[in-house]
Amino acid sequence: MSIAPERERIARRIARIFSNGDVVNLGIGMPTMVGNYLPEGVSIILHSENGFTGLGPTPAPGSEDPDLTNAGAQPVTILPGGAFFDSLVSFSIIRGGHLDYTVLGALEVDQEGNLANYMIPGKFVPGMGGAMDLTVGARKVVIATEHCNKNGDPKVLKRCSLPLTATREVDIIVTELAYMEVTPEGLVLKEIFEGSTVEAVTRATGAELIIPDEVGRFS
Amino acid sequence: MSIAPERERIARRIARIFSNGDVVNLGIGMPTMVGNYLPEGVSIILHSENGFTGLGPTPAPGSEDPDLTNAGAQPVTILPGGAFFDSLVSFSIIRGGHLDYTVLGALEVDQEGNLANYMIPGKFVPGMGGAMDLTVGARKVVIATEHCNKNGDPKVLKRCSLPLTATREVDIIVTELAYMEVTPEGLVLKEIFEGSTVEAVTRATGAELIIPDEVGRFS
Amino acid sequence: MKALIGPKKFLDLVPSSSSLMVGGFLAVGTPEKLVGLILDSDKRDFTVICNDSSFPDKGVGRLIAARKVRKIYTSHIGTNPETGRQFLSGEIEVELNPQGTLAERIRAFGAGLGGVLTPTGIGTELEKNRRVIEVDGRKFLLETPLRADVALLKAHMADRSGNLVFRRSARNFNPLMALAADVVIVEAELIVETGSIDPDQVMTPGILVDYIFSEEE
Amino acid sequence: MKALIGPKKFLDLVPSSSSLMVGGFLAVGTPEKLVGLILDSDKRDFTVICNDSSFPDKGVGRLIAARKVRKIYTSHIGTNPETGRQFLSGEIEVELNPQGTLAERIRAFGAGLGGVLTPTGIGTELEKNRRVIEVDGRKFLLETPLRADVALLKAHMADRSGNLVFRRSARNFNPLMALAADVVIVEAELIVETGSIDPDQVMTPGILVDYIFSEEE
Repeated sequence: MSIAPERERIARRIARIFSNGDVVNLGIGMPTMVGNYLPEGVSIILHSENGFTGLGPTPAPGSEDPDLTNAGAQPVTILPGGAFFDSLVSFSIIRGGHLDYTVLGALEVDQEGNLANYMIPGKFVPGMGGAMDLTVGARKVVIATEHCNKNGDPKVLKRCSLPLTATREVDIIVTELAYMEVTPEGLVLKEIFEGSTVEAVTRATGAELIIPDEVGRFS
Repeated sequence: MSIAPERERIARRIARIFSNGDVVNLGIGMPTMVGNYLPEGVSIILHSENGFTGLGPTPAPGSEDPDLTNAGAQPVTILPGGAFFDSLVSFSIIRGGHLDYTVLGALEVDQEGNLANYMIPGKFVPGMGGAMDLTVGARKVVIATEHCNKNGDPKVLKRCSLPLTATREVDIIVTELAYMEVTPEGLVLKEIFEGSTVEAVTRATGAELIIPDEVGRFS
Repeated sequence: MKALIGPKKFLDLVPSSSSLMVGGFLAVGTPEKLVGLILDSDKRDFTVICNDSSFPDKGVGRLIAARKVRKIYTSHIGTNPETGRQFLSGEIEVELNPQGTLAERIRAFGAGLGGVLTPTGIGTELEKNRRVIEVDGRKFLLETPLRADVALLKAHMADRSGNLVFRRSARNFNPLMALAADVVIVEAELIVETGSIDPDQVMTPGILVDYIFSEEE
Repeated sequence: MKALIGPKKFLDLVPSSSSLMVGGFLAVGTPEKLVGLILDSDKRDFTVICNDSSFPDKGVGRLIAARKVRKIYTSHIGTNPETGRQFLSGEIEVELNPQGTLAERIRAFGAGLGGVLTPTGIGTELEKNRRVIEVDGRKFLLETPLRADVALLKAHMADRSGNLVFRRSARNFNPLMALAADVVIVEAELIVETGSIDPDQVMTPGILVDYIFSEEE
């Protein structure tokens, strides 16, 4: 499966957030890729909201189990140490604060930590699935998103305009250009892509960014 | 285990209430005995609130399993077709209306279907255990009680004076003297013990009894 | 012993306009034989409660594609373009619930609760249709119970007493729905004698199940 | 892999005045070794959350008899005369909850709910200390979440990843408490390697467990 270098960069940076043993739910799409880029020595436990922990890699062709899929209905495996449970327990784990992280995509995300990722009224109404619960329940919410949409408009905004998935729950935003943290003071630009500049990132961002004296670099 | 004839009579009459396949929770004490008097051809499924269905008889001496007890901590068995579950599921079954009957004892019970069976303020405060949930949740609530207390005072009253376990939930009251049903019109004397009389029962009862033209007899 | 029912008796239990809870997550854990029987019948106008609207050719998605569903309570319709099309054209009513909220609402009915207070949805559009209740200074949405006339479950194994074992991620909503419908019908891959399943390993107690589907009946 | 802890480390995790959820129903399913270690220590003034106060010589009943419990949230104290005596003399605080309500309150915390609405207790003394909320003309008590600093669980089997299997009626409150405490410690009859338990048969997922007690540590 080929992957655009920008998306790989996002996944790679997010993968470095975790500590060994963290329990993480990765949303469908780009977030799913994060698991492929964990640093040496860091192993995390993936939670799949359709009902298990210990989500493992895609099975070899021919050995798929129709009863074992991820939340996107793709055949997967379960690793030793994993466990199956029903949807009630799955979301008790999510809402009860038993996940260390969730990684989700965004249509829009803003400097107050608000997230919009489940509908565009009148056009695109897939539904929230587990995203509202994940955003509210996980200890830390990480957003994986392209910095701008296909029209070149920023997705990181002062204030979301689309219907919200949750309010003030986002902690970290990672794009192909920037690693940002939502703090009580506002949105802090912690790191930028090594091939970019603070000015370029600021220009591509719809939010007010707090620029610390030292801004890190990631590749 | 010897049993007073009055208590056996109560248990025997209650046992005739059930239909084949009913799911029943029997409270600790006299209600537990009901299971011994089921009519030929009637088999019921006993629910034990500490976490299983298919409650079976006391095991043979020496074959007790310390992990398998009833809600009174006595060693029991599980019958084929039974299932274990946790306390949450056990009380979901109770409160969700999945029990056909519960049989409970009483300190007082009244003509409106109110029950008091969990405390005497300042004197006896064992706690309600599962009784409040059982009374509210079971489809039909059957009270098994002596007609009068040790002082000879009636336990079937116009209005309970002790703290209530639940309001207006009792459906059937069975004593050694009478089989009564709580109806929207009031407490109906459906049957009396064959060795007694309507007058004697009425005299021993603190509630207003509705006496139908035909009052049955039980032995 | 639970009654084994065949296709004819099954269809008698799911009249047109009834409400159906259907187990499954993107059709994994959905009783496809039961769905197929409804599909091939003249029954229609169902209310469906299901995690998602699946795909047009799978699970409850097939019922939607065949226009047999009038309303669906679900958390996600993005995998079935037909649901979105019928929704935008007004042919089907869709009530979107967060997935965890859907689970809690089904469980609330099954467990005899009047509702649960959840933080999910606070500050979102969901607030418009829900009561907001404050506890210790924190706001919650009051989510009320969801029930159905019939629950259609898929199990890996059922014993003749109705005890169920689910397999892998096909468990999902099935155990919750077993408590939340008037009539509970299970389609199982294996039907075994009572006593064949260790009572510690039962995932849905048999007392909650009314009928076991069997093509041989 | 979960940390295996011995008696010394265990006692460091249960300081005086901390709140403890303890699994078990009349001591069946109670981790007696862990209770025994607390009993033999100088730790005291605990708040205990447990289905019942057991017997004076068993389970949490032993802690009460040793006057190590300041407050207990429970559904039943009738089997332990010492609890009743201390309660009437004011030495111990007892908050009685209906058993199903106790289960729901523990679960509510574990599942991140702000509370649940229950019909149990309507029309009783319990109304005095609870908010009454009406839904569709029916009254319910609002029951709020219960948490603890530490949960002490008893399992039949634990694998080294913390996945638990309970046995027979010793399951009771244990799986609920696994979600409702900051630190979850399990005493297991058997400790097995990761991978020894079929993931379909796990009753408490390992991610909820923090420590496994082992006398050999």
